[in-house]
Amino acid sequence: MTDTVSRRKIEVLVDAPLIPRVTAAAERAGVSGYTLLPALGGSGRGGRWSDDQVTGVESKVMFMTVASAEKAAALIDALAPVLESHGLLLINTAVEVVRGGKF
Amino acid sequence: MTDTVSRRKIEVLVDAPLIPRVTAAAERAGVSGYTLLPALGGSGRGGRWSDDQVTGVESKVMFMTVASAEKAAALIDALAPVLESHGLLLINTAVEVVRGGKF
Amino acid sequence: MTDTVSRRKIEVLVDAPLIPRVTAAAERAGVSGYTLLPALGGSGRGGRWSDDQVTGVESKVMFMTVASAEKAAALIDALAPVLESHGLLLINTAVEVVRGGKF
Amino acid sequence: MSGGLGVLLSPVILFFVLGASAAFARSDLSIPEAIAKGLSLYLMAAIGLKGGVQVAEAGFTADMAAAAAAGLVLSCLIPLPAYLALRRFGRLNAVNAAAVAAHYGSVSVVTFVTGVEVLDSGGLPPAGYMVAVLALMETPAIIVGLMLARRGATGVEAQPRGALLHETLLNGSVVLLTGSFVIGLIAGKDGYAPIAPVFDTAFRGILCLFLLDMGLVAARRLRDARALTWRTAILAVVFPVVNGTVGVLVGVWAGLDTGSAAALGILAASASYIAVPAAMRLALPQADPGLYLSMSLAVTFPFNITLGIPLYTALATALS
Amino acid sequence: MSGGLGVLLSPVILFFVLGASAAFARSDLSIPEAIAKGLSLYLMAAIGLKGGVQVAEAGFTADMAAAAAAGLVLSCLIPLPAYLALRRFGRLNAVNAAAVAAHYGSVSVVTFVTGVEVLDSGGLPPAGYMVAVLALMETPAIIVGLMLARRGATGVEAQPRGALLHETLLNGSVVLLTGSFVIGLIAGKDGYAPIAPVFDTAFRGILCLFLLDMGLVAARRLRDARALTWRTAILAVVFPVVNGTVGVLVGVWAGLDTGSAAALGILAASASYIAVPAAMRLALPQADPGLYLSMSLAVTFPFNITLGIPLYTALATALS
Amino acid sequence: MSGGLGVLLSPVILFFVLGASAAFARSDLSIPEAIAKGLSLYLMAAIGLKGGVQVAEAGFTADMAAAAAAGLVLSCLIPLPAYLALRRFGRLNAVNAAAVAAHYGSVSVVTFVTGVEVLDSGGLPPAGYMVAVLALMETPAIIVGLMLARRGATGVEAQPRGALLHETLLNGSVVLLTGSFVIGLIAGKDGYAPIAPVFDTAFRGILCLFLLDMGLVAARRLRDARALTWRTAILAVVFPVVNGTVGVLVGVWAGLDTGSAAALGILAASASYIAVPAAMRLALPQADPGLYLSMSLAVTFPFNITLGIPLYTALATALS
Ligand SMILES: Nc1ncnc2c1ncn2[C@@H]1O[C@H](COP(=O)(O)O)[C@@H](O)[C@H]1O
Ligand SMILES: Nc1ncnc2c1ncn2[C@@H]1O[C@H](COP(=O)(O)O)[C@@H](O)[C@H]1O
Ligand SMILES: Nc1ncnc2c1ncn2[C@@H]1O[C@H](COP(=O)(O)O)[C@@H](O)[C@H]1O
Ligand code: NA
Ligand code: NA
Ligand code: NA
Repeated sequence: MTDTVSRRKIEVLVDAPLIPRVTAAAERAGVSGYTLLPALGGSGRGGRWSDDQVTGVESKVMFMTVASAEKAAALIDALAPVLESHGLLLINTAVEVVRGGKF
Repeated sequence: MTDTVSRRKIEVLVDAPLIPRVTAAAERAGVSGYTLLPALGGSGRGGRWSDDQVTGVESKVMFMTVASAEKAAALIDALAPVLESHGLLLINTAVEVVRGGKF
Repeated sequence: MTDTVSRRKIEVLVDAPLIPRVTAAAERAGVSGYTLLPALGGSGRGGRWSDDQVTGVESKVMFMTVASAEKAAALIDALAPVLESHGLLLINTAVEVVRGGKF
Repeated sequence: MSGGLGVLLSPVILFFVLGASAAFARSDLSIPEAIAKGLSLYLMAAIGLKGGVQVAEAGFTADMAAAAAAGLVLSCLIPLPAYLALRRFGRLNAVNAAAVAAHYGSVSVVTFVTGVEVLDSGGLPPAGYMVAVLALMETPAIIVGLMLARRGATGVEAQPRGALLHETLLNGSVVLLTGSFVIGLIAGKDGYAPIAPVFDTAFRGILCLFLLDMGLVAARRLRDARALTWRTAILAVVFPVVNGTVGVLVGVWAGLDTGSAAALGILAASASYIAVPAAMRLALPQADPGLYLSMSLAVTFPFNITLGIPLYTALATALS
Repeated sequence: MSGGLGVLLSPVILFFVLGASAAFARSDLSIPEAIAKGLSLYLMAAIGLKGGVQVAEAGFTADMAAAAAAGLVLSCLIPLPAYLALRRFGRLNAVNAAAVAAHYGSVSVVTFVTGVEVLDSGGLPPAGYMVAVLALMETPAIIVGLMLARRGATGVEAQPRGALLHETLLNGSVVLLTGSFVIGLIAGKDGYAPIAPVFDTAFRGILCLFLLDMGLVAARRLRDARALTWRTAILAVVFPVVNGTVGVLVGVWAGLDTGSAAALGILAASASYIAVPAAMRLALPQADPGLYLSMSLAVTFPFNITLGIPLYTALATALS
Repeated sequence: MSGGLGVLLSPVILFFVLGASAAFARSDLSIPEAIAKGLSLYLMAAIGLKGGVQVAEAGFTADMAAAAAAGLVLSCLIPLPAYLALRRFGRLNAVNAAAVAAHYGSVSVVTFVTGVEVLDSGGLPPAGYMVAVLALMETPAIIVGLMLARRGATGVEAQPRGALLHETLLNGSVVLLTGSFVIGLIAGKDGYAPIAPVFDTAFRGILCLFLLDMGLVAARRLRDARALTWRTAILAVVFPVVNGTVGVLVGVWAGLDTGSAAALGILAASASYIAVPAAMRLALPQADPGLYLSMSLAVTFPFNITLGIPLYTALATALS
């Protein structure tokens, strides 16, 4: 059996122009490993959107990181202002990760 | 510490031509917030597929929504016919979300 | 209420050139259903990357499969060598799936 | 080398062969999906414009009405014998047989475009209105196919008819083709001139790149085609030969010029892989997409591109 | 058909109409985002190069300085009356009014490109330096808009100014336009010749395809525009008419030739949907993107493409 | 301005500089990945076709065999001294040194394409068969690099040889280049004519757009290059100068014409960033991709595009 450890997976749906701010906040919170995943569109209180590379303003990207519970909490705190001002969706899931070379 | 609440994350892998029907079912079930994520390919009992924008028929998209347990149950019931007829994959995960402006 | 069963969701972030090896390992472990999701970029101990289709070497793809606990364990064991050599991220989450035509 | 099998050595066809060979050899050569989609939209806009400009020049003629009627009838009737052959010889169930039959009643834009290229370079340009015939033939077969499915199989749900009809008639490819045709009609030769470098001069080169992709796609599908039996594979060659012959005969009989009769044959012989599969996935989810895509895209399409088009052209030339 | 409303029947505009019609009819026609982005980058590079080559030919002139000054002043001042109108007549709050006002002070590259096409084919080519004026007008309005927001509303955070200024001035479209302009200036007519087939001969055809996409995008947005009231919709038509008229007047008064004065009118009339929305989303998250995109992209842009450009052109012709 | 450093002011190179400047200034300018990939596939098809058509015209010659042999030998031998320099002067471990050495033995298609453009416009067109030499040189260095890694380091697993060889020889770029070359050979000048507007006339303009992207990519990589020490950075400039000189000398000695000798120098000087990185990521996962991509893409590639190509050209002109 391969060894696994408990971690938190944090997913944040971020407006494309905001990505640099989110990754900077992550780095400040000590989270240096993350992955960005594309999104195609969606719907919320602000109406519908779909990925739009010409104006660029409506594209959103899923920021995803796996971190220990403490680091995850620190990240959420660091992101609090931008979550608030831009009303971003943040999802926090309990996961296990395999101790490859990675953790 | 930022405040979090428990929710369900529902993910459904949907054939591209079916998306309007799935989002319509979601809206009928009272789920107005959702995000669509792209998929590249995969394999299942129906064989392999890969994203193919020319014929369009084999593309699939991940419909994702975070909702309360009751709304999630209502959504799954609303989707039941199309899950059945098209044999779609539906994943239901326990998550926490941050109460930004969002929930 | 629609019937659900407990499963494991395994997500592995795979370098694009390695995908055939990962899917082959999955098939050897008896996992024949999986989905590939695109990724845009990220950061880790090896520095930053972003999807790059010209050289192709830095692209990564999220391999995702939902399987029973035993099959998931078998898959993780089958992937162990490549997880080790390439230091891949593997995430293992408890999920529920709806018994559509699928499971 | 202007006619017959010499066509097989033109770059357009050779790029198709290159793509297919790369896929069979399991090369990782691949064209980004967004590019392939972009190329296919370009081809539809270009062929639509060209047809419209030609009709603007030639005016509306009796031929045109004859060709339109012939196309409509072929699209409605071809599914019927196809359905029977698929059930009897192909041993398919009613739903699968109906879905496949609809594909053969409808048409393939790329096969048509390639056929026009071949006819043009062989000195037999089809009339511009054949583009309108192409657009007319895309959808009727879908409705016939669904009627066959409902007859043959119990448990095929009554779909929301209106929705499906809407989705079918306003399918992106139908809209772009028809729209470009109308733009060509309005703009005429003078309005077309400034955009001709993109839509006319560049056409063949871009077709090369698109057929490279289609070669990859068709061969990958053939390689992974579990759903294909030898019976259905045979039908996927017999259908184009028979339908193409019928199409040429009808065209000649309706009084079309040689190029247009050949083009009608090409349309009849071709099988859809854009509008129809999408409609079937919605309306007949019980049908197996692996089956209908394998037949139309992995067998019939390559057959038409390489052997079919010269065949129907030769037949039309012989008969008129 | 060379001037006036005959322009509405050119393929460039007809493709825009086709896209819009397809979206209104809820067709699934769509152009991959990567292709649309690629086309827009191409248009910026092409228009920048063309302007640079023309300036390399014509040399730097006093006109050029006058046009630049006029453009800068327009970009800074247009937001002020717009803001007042949006607050009073449009009934928007201060933040939304400021965000929308910034869009109207800035410019739309595609409107300009389409305008240049129309002017060129009407025999009134604007001077090459108008591309530089376009680049100059993209950003000042953003700063004015943010100042308005800070005045009118409490709770608008002091943003990291430096970061925003950097993001705005180095916005991809500004960089590509300016950079291509400089390349055209350096390369001159001789250096441009070997790349002219792509950037010049193909320009109109590619503009057709891009406007097809813009038609789809604008009409989809109009269809889903919950944020648009009849008051803001009216302003989205009044603004271009007023600003365009002012732009033409300023251009004529500053001594520009007819084509350039018309181009200045087109710039003044146009509303940004690339640089400004991105800056606003960062700096004024409280403002509603649904509102400013609907006004600029779903109303003002189609108005300018179809009716506005001929209007400002006619005005410039009448006045000079 | 036809030769020497005047080349640096051609739009093709200026677009590269524009891309690099934008990335250094941290502009958000970016070209969609699908477009960049599409452009690179286009360039490979175009250069392959062109070479094939030229060989179809000129016939097979003894020169061709000499050039092929020279290319193969260079690709196999260049990694050996490079490996030693990387270990001794560069202070890399065996695995990293071997991986980097393989990159310098192999070739860069874009460097070659840009070099051919420069040679063509300087009146020194290389022979068409140099495209075949390019294809031949892509893969041998990979095998030499892996042998070096296995010698120098323990714990380098015996890879499934067959699989890797297959992946390398059927790498998409090798297949497309070779396939297009063969298509050009079959089609000849007459078959090529109808597709020449896309593959020939448009070539330079499209190369501009692609080099804009390469400038962005190279500069972003240089900016983020943590793995680069000053020692490896120096080697990334010394390698192309030395290998390029050797390549030109071998070319002249083998009796090639001036343009072809310069092209052989360009090939020898260039470092792969398509076929080799992918193979190394598979076969030598212990090697650091940050290192080999930074050296080949962020240092050697820009050096060759700007200074290297004129240098090797001048050398070839002086020697023949
Ligand atoms: N409950 C939800 N589940 C999934 N995605 C959501 C949800 N709510 C909002 N979103 C996403 O977040 C975006 C912005 O939401 P809003 O701020 O409510 O407009 C939406 O367009 C969706 O893509
Ligand atoms: N166990 C699974 N895990 C993840 N994705 C799956 C699984 N089973 C099926 N899929 C996805 O669902 C698609 C359709 O499945 P199927 O209906 O079994 O052909 C497959 O092609 C996969 O992309
Ligand atoms: N903690 C993490 N959370 C999410 N993604 C990660 C994490 N660590 C690494 N990654 C992803 O895995 C890639 C390779 O990681 P590394 O091997 O550490 O460079 C990174 O570039 C990220 O895309
Ligand atoms: Na047919
Ligand atoms: Na304006
Ligand atoms: Na080399």
